[in-house]
Amino acid sequence: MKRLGLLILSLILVISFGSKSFAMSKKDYIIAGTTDKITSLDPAKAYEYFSDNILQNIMGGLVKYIPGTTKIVPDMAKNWKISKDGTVYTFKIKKGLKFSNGDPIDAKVYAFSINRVIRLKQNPAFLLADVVKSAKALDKYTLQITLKYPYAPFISILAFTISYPVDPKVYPADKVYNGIPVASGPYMVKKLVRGQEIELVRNPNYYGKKAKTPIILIKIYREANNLYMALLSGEIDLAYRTLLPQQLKQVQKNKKFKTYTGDSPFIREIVFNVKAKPFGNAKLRRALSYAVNRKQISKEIFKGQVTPLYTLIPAGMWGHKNVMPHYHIKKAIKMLKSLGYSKSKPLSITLWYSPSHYGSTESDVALMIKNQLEKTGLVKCKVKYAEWATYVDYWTKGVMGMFLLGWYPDYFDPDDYMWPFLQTSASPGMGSFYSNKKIDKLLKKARTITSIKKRARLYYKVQKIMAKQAPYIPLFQGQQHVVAKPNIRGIIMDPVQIFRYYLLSK
Amino acid sequence: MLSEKIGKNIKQLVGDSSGIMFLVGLFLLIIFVIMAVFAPYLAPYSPIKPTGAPLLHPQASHLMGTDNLGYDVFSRVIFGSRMAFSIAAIATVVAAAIGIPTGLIVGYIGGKLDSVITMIMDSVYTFPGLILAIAIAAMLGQGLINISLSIAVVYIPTYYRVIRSQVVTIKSELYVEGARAIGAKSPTILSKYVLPNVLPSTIVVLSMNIADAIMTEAGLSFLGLGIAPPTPDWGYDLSKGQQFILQNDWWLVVFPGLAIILIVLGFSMFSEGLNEYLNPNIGEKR
Amino acid sequence: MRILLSIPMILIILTIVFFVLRVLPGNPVLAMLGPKAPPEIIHAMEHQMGLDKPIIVQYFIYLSHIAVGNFGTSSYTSLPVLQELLQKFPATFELTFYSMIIAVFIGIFLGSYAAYNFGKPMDIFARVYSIFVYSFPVFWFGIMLQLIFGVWLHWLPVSGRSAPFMIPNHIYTGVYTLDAILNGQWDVLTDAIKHLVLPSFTLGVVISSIFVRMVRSNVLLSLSSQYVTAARARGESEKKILFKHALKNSMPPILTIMGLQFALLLAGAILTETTFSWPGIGNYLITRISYRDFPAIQGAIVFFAFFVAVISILVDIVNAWIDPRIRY
Amino acid sequence: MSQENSLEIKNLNIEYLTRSGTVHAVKDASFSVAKKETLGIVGESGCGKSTTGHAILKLLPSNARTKGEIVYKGRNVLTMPEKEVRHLRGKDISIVFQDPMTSLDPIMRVKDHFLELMRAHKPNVKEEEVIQTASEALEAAGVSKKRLDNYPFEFSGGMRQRVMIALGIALKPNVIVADEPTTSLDVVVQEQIMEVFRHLKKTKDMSIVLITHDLGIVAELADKVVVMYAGEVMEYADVYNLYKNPLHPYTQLLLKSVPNIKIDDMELHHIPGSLPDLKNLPQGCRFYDRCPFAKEKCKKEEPPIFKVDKREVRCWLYE
Repeated sequence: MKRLGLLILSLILVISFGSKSFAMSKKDYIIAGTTDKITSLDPAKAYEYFSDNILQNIMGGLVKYIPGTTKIVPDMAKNWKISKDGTVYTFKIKKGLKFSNGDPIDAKVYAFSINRVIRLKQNPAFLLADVVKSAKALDKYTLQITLKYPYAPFISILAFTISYPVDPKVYPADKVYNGIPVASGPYMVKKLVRGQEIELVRNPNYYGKKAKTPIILIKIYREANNLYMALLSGEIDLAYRTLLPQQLKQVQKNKKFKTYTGDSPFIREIVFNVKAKPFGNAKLRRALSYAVNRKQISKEIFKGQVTPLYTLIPAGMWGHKNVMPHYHIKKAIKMLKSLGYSKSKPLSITLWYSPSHYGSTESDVALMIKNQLEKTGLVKCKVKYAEWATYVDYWTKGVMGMFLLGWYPDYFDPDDYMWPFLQTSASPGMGSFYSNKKIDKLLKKARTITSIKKRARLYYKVQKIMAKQAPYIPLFQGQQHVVAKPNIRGIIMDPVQIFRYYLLSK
Repeated sequence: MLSEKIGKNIKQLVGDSSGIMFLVGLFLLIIFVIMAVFAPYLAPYSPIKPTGAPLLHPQASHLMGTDNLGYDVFSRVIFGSRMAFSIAAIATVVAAAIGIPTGLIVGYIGGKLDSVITMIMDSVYTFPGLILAIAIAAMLGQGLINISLSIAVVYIPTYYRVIRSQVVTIKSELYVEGARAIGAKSPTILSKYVLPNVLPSTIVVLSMNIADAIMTEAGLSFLGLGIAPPTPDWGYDLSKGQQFILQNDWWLVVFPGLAIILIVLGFSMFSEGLNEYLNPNIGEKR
Repeated sequence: MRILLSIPMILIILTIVFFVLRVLPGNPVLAMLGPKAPPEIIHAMEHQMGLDKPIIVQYFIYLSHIAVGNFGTSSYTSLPVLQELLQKFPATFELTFYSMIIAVFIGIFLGSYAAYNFGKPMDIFARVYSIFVYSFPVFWFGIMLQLIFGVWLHWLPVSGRSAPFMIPNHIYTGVYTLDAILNGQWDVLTDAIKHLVLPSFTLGVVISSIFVRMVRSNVLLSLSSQYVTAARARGESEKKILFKHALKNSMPPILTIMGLQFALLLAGAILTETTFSWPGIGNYLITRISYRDFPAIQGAIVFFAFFVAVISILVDIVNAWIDPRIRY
Repeated sequence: MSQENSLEIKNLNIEYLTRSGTVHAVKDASFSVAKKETLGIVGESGCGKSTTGHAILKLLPSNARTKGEIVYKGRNVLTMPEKEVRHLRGKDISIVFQDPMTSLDPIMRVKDHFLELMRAHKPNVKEEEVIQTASEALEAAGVSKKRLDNYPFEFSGGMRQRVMIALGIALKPNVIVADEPTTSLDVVVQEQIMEVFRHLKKTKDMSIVLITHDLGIVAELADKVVVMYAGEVMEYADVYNLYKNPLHPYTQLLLKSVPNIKIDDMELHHIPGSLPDLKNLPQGCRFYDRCPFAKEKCKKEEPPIFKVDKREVRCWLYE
């Protein structure tokens, strides 16, 4: 016993007089906190927000978005030419570009990277594989990409992480790379402890403006509660993705923190499987859409932190038009009655959701919609859930007739909010199985022309048809929120939702 | 004679600590049983409909406040007892219905079958039950029956082991030998001689298991593998309430948590007291 | 002997889990690739993962792989599962180790003092303690501690293993308290201990209820034995009788039961890890279940089974060390 | 009685509190043990003789309640602080138990038992000294000193009892209580153990309290005898007179009905009637049920101790 006491005492002494592990000025680093998790930092595999966002800070591509806008400008490409038929893209690449390890970045590297993505067939590969016929280096600084068909949003895809170049000397051509990424952006990864933290340091070989803060440490928390506690305790300088609505509301009143809010291109919707009974009936779908009170969902569950949405194209994007009917319960009741439903013979349906994929508010959303539909007195709505993997399986097999889904764009173009939802060959992937020849024609046409004005007009037409048919009930558009200590500068709420750690300073 | 015996037993029950424990446990259980049986009369509101503004503090109209959708917490706690009892009952009954006969028969037959089944049962028994239940619950999906079944699987070995080991001892005892000698058939021996001798200890195990099953269910619900909302369930409400704990909405966590604690306490005190009553304490010999 | 018994245990658990997971509805490849993936890519992936073979063939392939330590590749991260598990395992080990110490400490002291003071207030306290604590859901207790010591009092961190920049410079074992000492980073050590306090206390206290009960009844049994009276008749002091004779003689059964309860500890560890964002195998398992990451789920469960087996072997070794009758 | 007493028991009363009632195990027992004297306590099982023996070292379980005095060196052991009693145990008064199989700690070597014994009384004792003392004691009890490093499970029952005796005599106590030391051993071994006691009685200067139901052993070894029945001392006399002329009807029956003069439980049932329930004692004499000379008074009143010559007897016959 005595010996144990002595041991503890000496341990305490050693600890209190021991050396410190790191000595840095407080200005040298910023600590961010998140609840997101890394899957893979190989651009060929990364396909969810956080991994992509890290890549956006440690890598670059041919083109990039101007921070805070949706405007695309050249990055590693000096300029490019598009053939008249819109299928051949020829890029001139800047000279003297280097990876963080000193290896050069040139046209060969780009051709290698694009072909590698297509060969590896990972989750996001279809973005390139579906349209790219070939990619080759004409000379050291000239890259030629040939498309299978003219495709207007292609430049947007090039701004996405899937198109980032990787070092052929490090990344195997036929395998996903799991090591520490070789950087081409403002930062490089110094330390990666999965599920715990990621340390980013300046990339000494970066060709652009160097990152404002030498070190960014991103702490990963399991859930919003942990993130929030870390924020309140001062452990982190900023919290990005994702605090719970009630926590955000509370922290907004807290003078010790500053909250930044911006629109997110993320949308949520109810999907109807039009092949499943009784959802094949457009009138019934419309009736239900009248009964959904988006404002209540936004206000009570999300504390106003989402924006009600009445079309699939989010606000802030060209082509957006709120076309769907707003909440009108009397109309809903009238339509349901005209369809033959009554209090004694109500419409009996099941609403599905997935409990964790869209955060812990999801069950509340499902329950609130259930309650809203039942408020008509003519609907009996059951609520069921399935874990994500099962959920995906269910909707692709058409098991679920009515379910909640969300959409985060792969590239920033209205096409990405219309085609996957409404085009005949794409809609089964959304679980809707909706098909409309007129819409198919319009969407195809919108892909081949480049004029934004003309394309926007085509999308308006599509949305109008959609409003009548209601194969989806769009619910709301997300917002992005950053809560930071007041001394943190450089936080930009980007419409494309690229969070740029390299612009942060304090 | 009988009344005298009962009187003496009651006196003994109240007389010492294990008796008190038994009575307190019984008292708690009776309260929960009343809650479950008379839930519709006791609960002021429907547990599955919004009945007020969201996140009301405990107050006269909502004794335990409301949750973020405006559901009445008090009503949900009361109705939650039904869920706890149903799951625990189904799980233990299924486990017992499989474990007891298997243990009886396998223990009685013995031989290779015995060693194989016992090895399988022991493996499941040694393995962390919750982890197995998680895997099975994930497979079966939501719902009362499915959750109960995944919990039941975990407890089958418990019954099997208790019964088998007793059967093996009883089997060699004289009166069974005697019964066999006079030509009784195996089923007769099992049901007439072995089962009655094994049952008392089973009752204790059963009661302890119910407490365990309620805990496991709460754990599954907490991990998001339990009962689908809006069905009132303490474990789900607790995990949901955890999201509001930093806003000091303590009532969402405290009340369902207390309900779980008290019912588990009830069952374990009840079974502990019962156990000591059936197998008097070794300490007395000291 | 135990080693031989452990292999079928691991095998049986593995078999159950393998088939249970295969019955789950849903396609892991679809979950991985998303609904937008074209069928030919899905088929290619299924082929690559061996999912197009008959289930029984998949089973034997899996067994042969496990036998040589190949746990497969995670479908979620494409990392080798064994590598992921080995990275997570030290966290689980550290948590369970310190929880065990706390539980054993409470169990032995409270349990043996209760037995020694049979029927007295100390004994009643111990019994009330064990029965009360047993009724605490681990996660509920954890939340309460987080609330009190983290949110209200700000004494201790409430989640994770380390504060920013407080991961040991060089990872020797992955057990942060040990690595910090090996590195001589004392601030990292303090930080690691601070982060360990609440989770290991939560788990330790909840598990201790069973230990208290068990130690109490076993020590009661030893105390009533003749050799204890004999030792007393030799003039041995009561304290020494309690610890040298009664407790030491109760150790083999206690350790055996503790070994069995280790399973309970692991189950509790899953809930504790999720409550405290502890980046261990429990957390890993729960996360991967929703992604239907078969190799990861199976790997984690086999790992747990393996862990349980190792502990039971360890219990045997310690028992032999205590009890000469087993040793010879 | 005789000159100087090492131990004097006065009006010893022992009760056990149990869940089902109070057990009156010993009532008003008084006797004494002189220096170098051997006192035999005889009676059938459950008569309180072992309880009395254990009470001498204050080794009763916690639910026992005692009254009266056990005087050792002028002080009452029963009221002595626990700490002081501890120093008596093993050093001044030691005990050998009935069951050698369970009396040794299974996880300690023989040497450790001696170490423990001696450290308890002399904390800084050197190991060589312990080995020296232990060897002598073992030798005296007929065990080779080579076996000091063995564990209990490596010994036979008889050898274990020898070890227990060696432990009992190692510190040269004034009194050794032998609580049925041969009962659980087989006949051959019993004889060997008795041989050890004979040897001890001859060579060592200590008083022995020999608790047994073997009347032969008592006849051979004891100087004085206490006969107990149902918790009471029925007769207390020197061995010669007791055997020659038993006064109490119980003693008479014992000596008569048991030709090989051993009280075994089985044979005792030959005496008609049964032991009274110690939780629910009769009003009168406890031997009433079985006594051939029972009269009305015996049923109503409990007999006190009557002195007949230098002997004591609890029977109305000697009023």
